[in-house]
Amino acid sequence: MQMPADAVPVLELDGLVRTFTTGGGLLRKGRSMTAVSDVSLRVAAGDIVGVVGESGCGKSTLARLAMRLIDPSAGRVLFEGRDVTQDHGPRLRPLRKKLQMVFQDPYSSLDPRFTLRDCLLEPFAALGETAPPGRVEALLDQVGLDRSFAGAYPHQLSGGQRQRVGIARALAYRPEVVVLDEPTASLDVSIQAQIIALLQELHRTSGLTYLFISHDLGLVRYFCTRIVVMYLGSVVEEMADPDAVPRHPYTAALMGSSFVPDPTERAQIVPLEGEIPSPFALPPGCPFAPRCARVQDRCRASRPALTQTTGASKVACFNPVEA
Amino acid sequence: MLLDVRDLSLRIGTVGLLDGLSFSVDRGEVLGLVGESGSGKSLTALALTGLAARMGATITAGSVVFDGTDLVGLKESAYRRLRGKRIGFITQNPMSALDALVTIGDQVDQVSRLHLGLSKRAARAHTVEILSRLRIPEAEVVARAYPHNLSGGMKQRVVIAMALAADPDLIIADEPTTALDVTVQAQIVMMLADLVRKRDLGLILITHDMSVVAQICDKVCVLYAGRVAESGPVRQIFAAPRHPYTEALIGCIPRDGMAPGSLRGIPGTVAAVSQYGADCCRFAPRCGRADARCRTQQPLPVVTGTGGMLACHHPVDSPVKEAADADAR
Amino acid sequence: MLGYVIRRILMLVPVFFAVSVVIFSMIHMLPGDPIENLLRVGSSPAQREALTAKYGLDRPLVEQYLLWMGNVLTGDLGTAIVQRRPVAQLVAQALPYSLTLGGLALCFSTVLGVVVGTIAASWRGSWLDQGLMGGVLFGSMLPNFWIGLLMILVFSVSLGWTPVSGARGWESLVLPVLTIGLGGTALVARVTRIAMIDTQGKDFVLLLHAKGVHPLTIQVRHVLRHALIPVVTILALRIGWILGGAVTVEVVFARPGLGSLLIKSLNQHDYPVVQASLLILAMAVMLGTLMGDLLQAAMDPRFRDSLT
Amino acid sequence: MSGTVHKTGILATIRRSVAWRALATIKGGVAGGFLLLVVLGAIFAPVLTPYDYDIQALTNAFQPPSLAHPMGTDEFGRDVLTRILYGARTSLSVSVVAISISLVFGMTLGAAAGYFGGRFDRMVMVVVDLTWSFPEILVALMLVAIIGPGVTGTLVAICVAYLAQFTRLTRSQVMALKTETYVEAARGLGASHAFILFRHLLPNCLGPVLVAGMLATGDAIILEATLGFFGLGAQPPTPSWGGMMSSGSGLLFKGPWIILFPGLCIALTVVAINLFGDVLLAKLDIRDRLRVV
Repeated sequence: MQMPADAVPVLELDGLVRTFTTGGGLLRKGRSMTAVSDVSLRVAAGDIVGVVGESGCGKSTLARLAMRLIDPSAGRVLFEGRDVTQDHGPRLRPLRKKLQMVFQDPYSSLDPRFTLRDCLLEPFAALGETAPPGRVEALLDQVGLDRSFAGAYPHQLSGGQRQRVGIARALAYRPEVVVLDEPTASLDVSIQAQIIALLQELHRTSGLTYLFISHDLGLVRYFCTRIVVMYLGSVVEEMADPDAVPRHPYTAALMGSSFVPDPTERAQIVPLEGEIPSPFALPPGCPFAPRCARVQDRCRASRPALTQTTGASKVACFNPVEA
Repeated sequence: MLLDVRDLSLRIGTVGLLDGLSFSVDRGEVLGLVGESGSGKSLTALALTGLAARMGATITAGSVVFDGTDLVGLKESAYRRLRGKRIGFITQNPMSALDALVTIGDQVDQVSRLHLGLSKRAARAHTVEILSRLRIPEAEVVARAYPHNLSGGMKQRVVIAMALAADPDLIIADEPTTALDVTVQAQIVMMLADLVRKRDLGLILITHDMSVVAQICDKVCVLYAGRVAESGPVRQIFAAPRHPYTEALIGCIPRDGMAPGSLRGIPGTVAAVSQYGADCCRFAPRCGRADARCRTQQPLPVVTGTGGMLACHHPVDSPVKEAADADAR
Repeated sequence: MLGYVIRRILMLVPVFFAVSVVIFSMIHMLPGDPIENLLRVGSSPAQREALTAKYGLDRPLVEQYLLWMGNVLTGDLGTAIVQRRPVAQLVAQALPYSLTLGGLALCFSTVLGVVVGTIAASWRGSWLDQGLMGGVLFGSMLPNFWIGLLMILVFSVSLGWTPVSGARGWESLVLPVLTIGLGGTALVARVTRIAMIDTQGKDFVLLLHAKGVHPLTIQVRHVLRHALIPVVTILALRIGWILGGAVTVEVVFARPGLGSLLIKSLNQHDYPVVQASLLILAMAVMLGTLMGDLLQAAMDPRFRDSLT
Repeated sequence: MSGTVHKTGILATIRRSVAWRALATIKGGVAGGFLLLVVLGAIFAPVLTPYDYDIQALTNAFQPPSLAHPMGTDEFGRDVLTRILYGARTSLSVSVVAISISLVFGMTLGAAAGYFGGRFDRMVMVVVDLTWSFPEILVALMLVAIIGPGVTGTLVAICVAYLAQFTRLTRSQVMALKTETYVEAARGLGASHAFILFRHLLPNCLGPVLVAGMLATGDAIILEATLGFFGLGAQPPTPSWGGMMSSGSGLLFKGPWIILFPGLCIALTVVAINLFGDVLLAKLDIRDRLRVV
């Protein structure tokens, strides 16, 4: 699945920045925070790119920027080499047909008044088209739901079943790229594994490309072909090989904090000290510096750039962990 | 035994939600109570603390023997003297576990003033001491702050401090880390494990995460749809799970070096509470080893060689006799 | 916090002017010519013009507004055209009656409403809950003036306990306060009950129980405290309801308050008085909202911290 | 994955008939039945009573309730029951029509403000909050004073007085629903604003807003009566519930039944509307969504 260096990536994010302002009033200025700061990412056809990070790292904002659901404050979104950053409304429709999204919460992602048939016909209705006959049934088959579900309402379904509907809806246009925003985060582990297996199956049979957003490094390492680690809005590490040894101290800490389901391997976990600082008051240097065990003076003064290490892997650290 | 639960059954209205649960925990021991949503694990926590009645639940059978006394049928006022003093409780979501209008200090003080009869000043000193022992920086300042000033991990430490304030013998922690970030989750879990060792208390850790169980529990009790599927020492259960559900649950966690496609999950979903059957194995519809017997006869828990329990007609290490029947399903 | 108070008070200034413009323009859309009422039959056009000029009614509207506003800011509310007295005097006479009535009704409904709501929430679903809430809600659904008349019929006419009308002594306040208070009580009771039931389901209340705190302490010191925040909010927003109730009830009980003054002046097309009474009522509404916001800031540390 | 869903057709049918399910409860049945009775009484008033609502017979004045006049006669000797039946026509139709118009405008304004947000929303809300903080009766009094007493004035007054409430409610509903993921998903599918508003948002907030409209109709009946009581409502000879009490208030001593019965009628109607609305809310399971704050 490795692309040649000169190939045009199917989805490219170039220097994306997004700031939010909150709490402004009539006589008061709001505070602004940078949710995503200068993130660039190239997704090649057939890739499963995992974006990992803890809450507030900007991974969901990044997903919505890539989907063109929100506008970036700076930077560009390119799809198959075409800049779609300035497109809005109807002009985005060609993109919508090729780029779809599955959302985290299967409970609120389906309209309670829609039957599953309505949900799966919505992609066509939204664009004023009529669905080809048998499409609903084909979609239900594709995600492993019984056809008799077509007339059911979402509240009659379990979380895992709803998430299958969410996936089917995203597949209705036969898209090329699907953004998966924590599609299993609100499901039980046994259901999470089902859904991941389904996604893997679809990837294999339909040649899809995924941008997979998750907080679970273990899951990402299992599922993805490439991993991007985010911390406080910035990419700190890009791993071309999911099994590679992490180079960034944050990735290493993230891995060290994940428990292994094996009591004979009781790791002497040394938890990372402190917590993620408020995104409203970012330190000037490396955002991870205040919690980093390998911190040096220059880390607090200036921000390390994302630089190539081995192969296509990159790390943004002045003092990376030795490979 | 510090806490010995035998055949605990509970219902809300006409629906039986817990059916014959048995487990025990001793001082210095961590028991993991594992299950997915709908397994009844949180309700079990409430039943043990006598709070299930607030949800309209009634205990219909069984005993909960705590340090020699049976808590089932205990008078509410007596139970109240136990709660917070001898049994500490840690809730799932630290974000909503604290009263937003009361300072951190006052909320922790409340416990020691109530149960230890400390004066206002003594209680505050006690609070600050506990908070700093839980590695909360500037504990005196934090004590004057309100919950919204603290991060999630800090709030969970405060909740733990409240559970510890009256120096209890047993702590029940209901998914204490589910709402927290991965790195913070590790901090809190290690802190709890450390407390059990240092203070010699019993800990019941309620969780859905088998990895957490593997890391800090001594014993584990796996629940499925309100019944015990399997229980026993952690090493034993992980090395050789005998209930198909336990085996599948462990297999649902992605690990390094797993081949792509090897994570399959468990087919189907947990039945709705109203659809719980009585005379059957409730896991049967999702089980690859189930046969006609599993669907008509409840597998009763049997004590195993390691002191644990197993409720299965066809455990993993037994040959599947009626494989054809299972396939036909 | 102090910054917030100042900011909040400053924000009232533009609102005040906006309200005054609205009231002024509405008044000038009113049909009926007050001068007509003043003229005797057979007056000459000259006399008419003189009167019109005297009350400034011949000047452009903008000028009339500025003149009025300038006077208002210096405390001069103009002269009543029909009643031929300074408006300030009329209003000053009426205001105490309305303030006592409104204030007492507010206190009555707050106290009774919170008590009823707390009891109902604590025994949720019981006959006590249903009886109390049903009774209070039933009372609030009845037309104000009708209850007033009914009470007069029962307590004054049949039983002779209270005066039929007028504003002498505290006895005359009982029925009006009860009449207005019923609606407010229902509102407060409803909000208190719902907010308390909401709060009772929160995790922190479960944890308080798990800490072994006495249920009564939890209910009063924690749950009620949370429930009072929405109560204050709704009361601040709906303080106008109480004032609105006062308007009708004052008429029914013939109390010489602002409401009676307003209705009387409306019927007489007495512009300056209507204008002034509405402005006073609007200011009361604005002050109520301000008090509510400040109270909320005092009660809720989250809200307080979001201000700085 | 496997398994089928049962009774989909039946469930869907039941969902469509919330009103019938509400009627099936004791509370809803009694309340709904009473309302039906009032409406039928108003429609068939000429058939139901031998008297005319406006023929004065002063010799017959101040008759206390009797078999011939179950609710007595008023100061002009007219049958009170007859006037209540005819009055219901005015009071009910004015309230219902006014609230319906107000509902349409309020929903449009609220949905637009809530969905598009920004400066438009802020402008709308400043005006709406200002009107909302004023008691309906004051707003109505002012409007009636401008337009003049009578049915039209009352209609407009009720319309405007409740506009703020419906705008606020629709806006808050739309704003809450806007954050639902299915709306974001629809945007991701390329749906237009119109599609999202008319297919997702409005259908989902229709229930609470309609029930709020129904409850407000009860308040509007009281408002209409209050205006009538001040002599600003429907003008004689048109009978209306409020107007009957306006003339009755001075006669408290001579003929209490003249105000007692119309008032009772208003009270029972309003209570019935509220009870039925409450049952509807419970059946639709949207009680939580009708909070004002």
